[in-house]
Amino acid sequence: MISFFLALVSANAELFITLAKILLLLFIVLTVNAYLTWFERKVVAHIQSRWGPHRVGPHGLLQPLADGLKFLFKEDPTPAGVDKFVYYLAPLLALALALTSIALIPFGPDPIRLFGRDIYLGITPPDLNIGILALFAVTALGVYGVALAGWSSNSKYPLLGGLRSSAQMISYELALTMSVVGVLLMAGSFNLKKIIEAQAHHPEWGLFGWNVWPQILGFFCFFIAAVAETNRVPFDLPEAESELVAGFHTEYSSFKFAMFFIAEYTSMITVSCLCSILFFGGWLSPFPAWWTYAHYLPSALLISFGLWVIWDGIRYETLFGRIVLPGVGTVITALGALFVLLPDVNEFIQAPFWLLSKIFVFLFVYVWMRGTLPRFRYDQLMAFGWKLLLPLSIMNVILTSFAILAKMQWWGAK
Amino acid sequence: MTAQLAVFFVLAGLAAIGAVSLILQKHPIHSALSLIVVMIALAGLYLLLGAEFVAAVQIIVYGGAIMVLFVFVIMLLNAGIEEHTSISKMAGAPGLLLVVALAGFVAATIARSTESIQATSQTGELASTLGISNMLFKDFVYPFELTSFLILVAVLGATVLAQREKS
Amino acid sequence: MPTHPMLEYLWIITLLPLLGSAVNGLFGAKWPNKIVNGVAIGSTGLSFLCALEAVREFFESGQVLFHKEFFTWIAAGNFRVGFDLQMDQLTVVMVLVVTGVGWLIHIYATGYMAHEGGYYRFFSYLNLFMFFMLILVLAANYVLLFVGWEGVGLSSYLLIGFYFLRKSASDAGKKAFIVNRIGDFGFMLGMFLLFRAFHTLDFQAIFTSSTLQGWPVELGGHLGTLTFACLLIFMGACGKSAQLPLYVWLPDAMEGPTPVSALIHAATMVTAGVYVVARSHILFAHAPTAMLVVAIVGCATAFFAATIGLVQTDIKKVLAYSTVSQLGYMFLACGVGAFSAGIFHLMTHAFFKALLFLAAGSVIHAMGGEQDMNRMGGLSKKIRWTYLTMLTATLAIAGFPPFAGFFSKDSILLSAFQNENGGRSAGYALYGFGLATALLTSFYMFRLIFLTFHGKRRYDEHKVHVHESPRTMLVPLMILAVLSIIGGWLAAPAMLGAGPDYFTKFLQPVFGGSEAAGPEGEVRALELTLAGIAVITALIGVTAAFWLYLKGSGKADSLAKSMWGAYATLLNKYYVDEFYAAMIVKPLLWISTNVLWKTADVAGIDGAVNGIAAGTTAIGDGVRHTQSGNTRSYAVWVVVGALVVMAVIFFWPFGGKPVLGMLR
Amino acid sequence: MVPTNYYVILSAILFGLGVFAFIFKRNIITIFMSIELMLNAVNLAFVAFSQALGKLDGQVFVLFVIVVAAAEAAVGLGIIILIARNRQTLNVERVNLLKL
Repeated sequence: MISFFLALVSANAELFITLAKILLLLFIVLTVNAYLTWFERKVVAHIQSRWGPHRVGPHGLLQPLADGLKFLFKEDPTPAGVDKFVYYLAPLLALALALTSIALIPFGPDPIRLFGRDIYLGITPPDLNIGILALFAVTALGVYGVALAGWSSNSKYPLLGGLRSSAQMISYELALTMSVVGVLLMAGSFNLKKIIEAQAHHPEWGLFGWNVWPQILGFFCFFIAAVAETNRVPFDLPEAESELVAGFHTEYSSFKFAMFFIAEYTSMITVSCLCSILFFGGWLSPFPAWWTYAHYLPSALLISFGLWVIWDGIRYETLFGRIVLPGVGTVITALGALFVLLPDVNEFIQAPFWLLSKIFVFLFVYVWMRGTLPRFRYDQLMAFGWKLLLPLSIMNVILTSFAILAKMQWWGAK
Repeated sequence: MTAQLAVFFVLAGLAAIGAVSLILQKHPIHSALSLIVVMIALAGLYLLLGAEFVAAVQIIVYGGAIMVLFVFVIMLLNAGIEEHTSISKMAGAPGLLLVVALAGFVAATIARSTESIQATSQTGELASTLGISNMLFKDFVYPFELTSFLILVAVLGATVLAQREKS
Repeated sequence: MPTHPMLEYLWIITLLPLLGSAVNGLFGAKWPNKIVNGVAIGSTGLSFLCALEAVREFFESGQVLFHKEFFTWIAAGNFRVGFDLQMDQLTVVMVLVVTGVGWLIHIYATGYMAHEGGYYRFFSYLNLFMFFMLILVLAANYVLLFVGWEGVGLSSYLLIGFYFLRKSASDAGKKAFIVNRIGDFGFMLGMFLLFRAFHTLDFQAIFTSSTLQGWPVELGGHLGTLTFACLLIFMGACGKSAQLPLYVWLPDAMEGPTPVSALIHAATMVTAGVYVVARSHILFAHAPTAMLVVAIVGCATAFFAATIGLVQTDIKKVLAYSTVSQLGYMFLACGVGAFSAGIFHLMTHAFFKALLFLAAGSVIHAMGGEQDMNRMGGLSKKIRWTYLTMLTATLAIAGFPPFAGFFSKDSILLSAFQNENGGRSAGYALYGFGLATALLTSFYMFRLIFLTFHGKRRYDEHKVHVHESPRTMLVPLMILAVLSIIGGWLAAPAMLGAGPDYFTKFLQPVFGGSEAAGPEGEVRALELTLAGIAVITALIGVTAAFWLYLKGSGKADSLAKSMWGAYATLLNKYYVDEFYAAMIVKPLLWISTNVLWKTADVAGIDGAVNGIAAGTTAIGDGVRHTQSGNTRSYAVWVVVGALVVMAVIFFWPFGGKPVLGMLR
Repeated sequence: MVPTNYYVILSAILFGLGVFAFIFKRNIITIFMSIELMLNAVNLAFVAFSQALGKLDGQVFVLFVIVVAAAEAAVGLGIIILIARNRQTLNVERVNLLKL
C-alpha cells in the first residue's frame, strides 16, 4: 500500500510536488488571513485606543480560530427567489480567483533542493513569461464574484453594491494597468523575476535602485487603484455598512460569507506582493550588497522578537498565557539561532524574508488607512478615478517612455 | 503529443458547450456567463497555440472589461427572462436552414484553405510578445493609431448616448 | 520684337471685337450709352487700325502670303486642325472692307439706335458679328472658316430677331437660321469630301498639294469628286449669300434694325459665299461643270431678284432684292472665272449698298419709322444730305461712270461675254441676262429715288415732322459716298488704256494668271463698246422710271392693271414662300406631329419611361413586405447575403480568388 | 501537436452557433453577445493560422479585433440602454418601428 503510493508519487513527481505546494500555500494563506483579521482588529483597536480581541487565548490570539469555527458551524439560509446557480457560484468564483492570483506570485529567486529536485518557492516557476499579465487577467475577473453576488441575491442593497463594485472596478482597472506600464517599460518584460532583477542593476545602491524612486507617481497611482480594486477603505463603497447594509454580501452568511472575506484579504495580500515586487525590489535586500552582516538581520530580529515574547509571556495575567507564550517565544528564538548556525539556510531565507517583511508593511498600511480614512462619495470616487488617477498614470507612462528614449539617445544604454 | 490533444479537446468542448448554453439559457446573465466560459476556454486555446500575449489580452479585455460591461448593463436594466415571441416569420425554419448552410460553408471554405497549410511544427515560441510589439509599432503603426481614434470616437459616442438630455 | 508684330499677333484683330462684345454683353446693361459706344466703336476702330497696320506690314514684307498657326485646336488621328490665320491679297481686301465698313456702320448705329431699348445688347451682338466675320476672312483652313461661317449665322440670327417681341422679327430670325442650316449642311458635306480627297482642310495644303496638281480637270459632264465638292460648297454659299433656291430669308431679314441690314445683309456677311467660292477658285478651276452651275445660278438669281425688286413698295425690301441680284452678279463673275472682278464688285457693292441702306435708314429715321415708299415723296428738300448721298449710291449701283459700280459691273459683263465654258452661246445668254438685269436695276433704283424724294409728298405733314439725321449718321454716309465714287477707279486706267487694271493686278498672286493684266487691242475696243451699251441700257431704265413714276403718276397703276397677272406674281415674289410652305414645311409639320410626336414620343418614349416607373413601383410594393421592421428577419437577410458571398467564393469556377480577381 | 484544421473547424462551429444565436435569440443584449461570440470564433481562426504559418500578423489582427470589439461594445451598450429607456423592452421583436 505504502510502497504503491510512493511509486505513484515518484512516477509523476512534478504533479504531486505541485499539489503539495498548493496545499501548503493554501494552508499558509488561510492562516495568514485568519491572523490578518486579528492583526487588523488589534491595530484598529489601538488606533481607536481600545484593547481589541483579548478574551480568547492570550492577546486574543485564538480569536481567529473561534471565528473560523463560528463560520463553519453557523446556519446557512438561502434567501427565497435567489438565482441558485449564480448565488452559489459567486463566492466560489471570488475565492478561487483570489487564490489563483496569489498562486502566480514567486516568493524567491532560487529553488531549494529537496528529494533531489529543484523546488521553487511559489506554485508557478518564477520566470513565468507573462507573469504580470496573467496576474492582471486573474484580478480582472475578480469583478464577477462581487457583481454576480450582488445581482443573484435578488435584493436591493446587494444589487446596488454589485453595481457600484463593478463600476468601480472597471474604472480603476484602467488606472491600475496604466500605472504599471512605467515599470514594465523600465524592466522591458512582463516577467516578475526579470522585473525584480531589473531593480538590482546596481547592487551597491541598495534600496535606491528600486523602482519607487523613478516611478513614484506610478507607485501612488498603482497603490490607490489597487486599494480600490480590493474594495478596501476608503473605497469600500460596495459594502458600505452605513448605506447598504453590507453591500453585495448582505444576503450571504456563514461559510459563503467567509469565502468573500477570505477572498478580500487574500487579494490584499496579492496587492501587497505586487507593490513590493513592482516598486520595492521584491525579495531584494534594502541594503547594499557589500553589507554582508545585514544578512544576520533576520535572525537577529527573530531572536529579539522571541526574547520579547518570552519576557512578555512570563508576566501574562492568565495561567494559560504564562505557559504558552514563553514556549512560542523560545521556538522563535530557536529558529533565529538555527538560521545563524546554518549559513546556507540563512542565505536562502534572505529573499523570502525581505519579501514577506515588505508585504507585512503594506498590509499594515492597509489596516492603517482603514483605521484613519473616511469613505469616498460615489461621484467623488468616479471623478477621482477618471479625471485624476487615469490621466496621471497616462502622464506617467509618457514621461517614463520619454526618459527611456532620452537615456537610449544620450547614454546609449539599453 | 497526446497531452496537447487532450487539453485541446477539453478546452474545445468547454468552448462549444459554453456557446450552446449561451443559446439555450433563458436569462441573459446566464448567457453572459456562458460566453465568459467560452472566452476563457479560447484563452486557454491561445496559450496552447503559444499566443500567450493574446491569451492574456483576451482575458483582460474581453473577460475583464467587455463582459463586465455586459453584466453591468444587464444588472442596470434589470433584464429578466427573455419573453418568447415569434413575430418574425423569417427567423423560423428558413433561418435555421440558412444558419446550417452558412456554418457548412464556413467550415468547408476554411478547411479547403487549410489544406494548403501543412501544420508546421510550431512549438509556440515564447518570445512572441516581443515580435507582436515590433509588428504592432512598426508595420501596423498606422492602423494602430487609427484604432486609437476609433476608441476616442467610441468614448464620445457612448458618453453622448448615455447622458440623459436635460429637459 | 518680331519684324512684323501685327502679323505675328494677327489674332489681335479678331480678338478685339470679341472683347468689346464680352464687355458690353456682361457689364453693359447698367452702363449709360456713352460708355457702350466707347467700348463698341473703340474695339472695332482699334481692330480696324490693327488691320491697317497688318496690311502695311504685309506690303512691307513684299506681299508674300503670311500664314501662322497659333495653337492646335483639334487633333484626332491624322485629322489636324489648328487655329491658324493667313494673310494674302484677297484677305487684305476682305479685312479692310469688313473692318472699315463695319466701323462706319458702328458709328452710324450709335446715332440710329440712340432711342432703342437693349442698346448694349445690340452692340454686343454687332461686335460678336465682327469677330466671327474676321475669323471667317482670316481663317487659313476650311474648319476655322466654318467656325466664322456659323458664327456670323448666329449673330445674324440674333440681330434679325433683335426686336424679338415682334413675332415677325423672331420668325424672320428663325427662317434665316434654318435656311442657312440647309446651306451649311451642303458646306459640311463638301468639307468631308475635300478631307477624303486631300486628307487635310488647310487652304495652302490643299491648293498646293501634288494631289491637286495631278488632278485631271473634270470636263463637262464628268462629275468627279471635285465637282461634287465644289457644288456642295456652292450650296453653302447659296445659303449664306441668298442665291436662288435659298434666297428667301434675306428679304425677311430686313426685320432687323437698318444698320444690321446694312452691315450684315448687304456689305459683309452675305458676301461670305462669294468669298468662299473665290477662295477655293483653284478647285473650281478643276470643275468646269460646277463653274457653269455657279454662273447660271448667279445670273438667274440676279435677273429673278431684280424683277421682284421692280414692284416692292417697302424701301428696305427693294434694297434687299437688289442686294440679292447684285450677289447674283458676283457669282456670275466667279462662275465665268472672273474672280477678281467678282471680288472687285464685292468691294464696290459693299460701299454703295451699305450707303444705300444707311441712307434708307436715315430716311426711315426722318419719317419716324415709315418704310412704305407710297407714303413718302418730295423729301429731297427736307433731308438734303441724305438725298445727295443716296443719289450717289444709286448712280453707282445703276452703273454710271465714273461711279464705282460702273467699273466693277462692266468688267463682270465683259468676262461673261467672253465666257467659253459651256460654249459661246452660254456666254451670250449670260451676258444678255446680265444686261437685262442692269436695265431693271437702274429702273427700280430710280423708281425708289423718285418715289421717295421727288413728286408731291404723300404723308401727313402734321403727324410726321421730317428732320435731318444727326451728324453721327451723316458723316458715315458722306465717307461711304466718297468711297462709292472713287472706289472703282482702280480699274479705270485699264479701261482708258492708260495702264493695267490695278485691282486685278493686285489680286493676281491669289487668282493666278487666269486673267490678263489689262485688256489689249480689240478686247479693249470690245470692252468700251460693251460699256457704252451698258450705260445706254441704264439710261433707258432711268428714263422709263422717270416717265412712269414722276411724269404721270397714274401711268404705273394703269400699267399694273393692264398686266395684272404678272404684276401680282411679282408682288407675291413668284409665290416662292407659299410653294416652300406647301412642299416642305407642311409635310414636315405633319410628320413631326403625327409620327414623331404622337407615335414615337408619346407612345414610344413616354410609354417606356412610364412603364419602367410603374414596374419599379410594383416591384417596390412587392419587396416592401420583406421590410417587416423586425430586426431578427433583417438578421436573416444578412445571413442570406453572407451565404451568397461565401457561395461565390466557394464555387468560383474560374480559378483564382474571386475577390482579388474582381479587384484586379 | 494539434492540427490546424481542428482549431479551424472549432472556430467554424463557434461562428455558426454565434449566427444561430444572432438569429434566434430575442433579447438584444444576448444578440449582442452572440456578435461577440462570432468575433471570438474569427479570432481563434486568426491565431490558429498565425501559428500554422509561423507568422505573427494573425495575432496582431486579433488585437485589432479586440480593440474594435471593445469600442463596439461601448457604443452598442449605450444604444441598448437608450432603447430600453425609450421602449421599456429588450425584446427585439417589440422594437419594430423600422418599417413603412
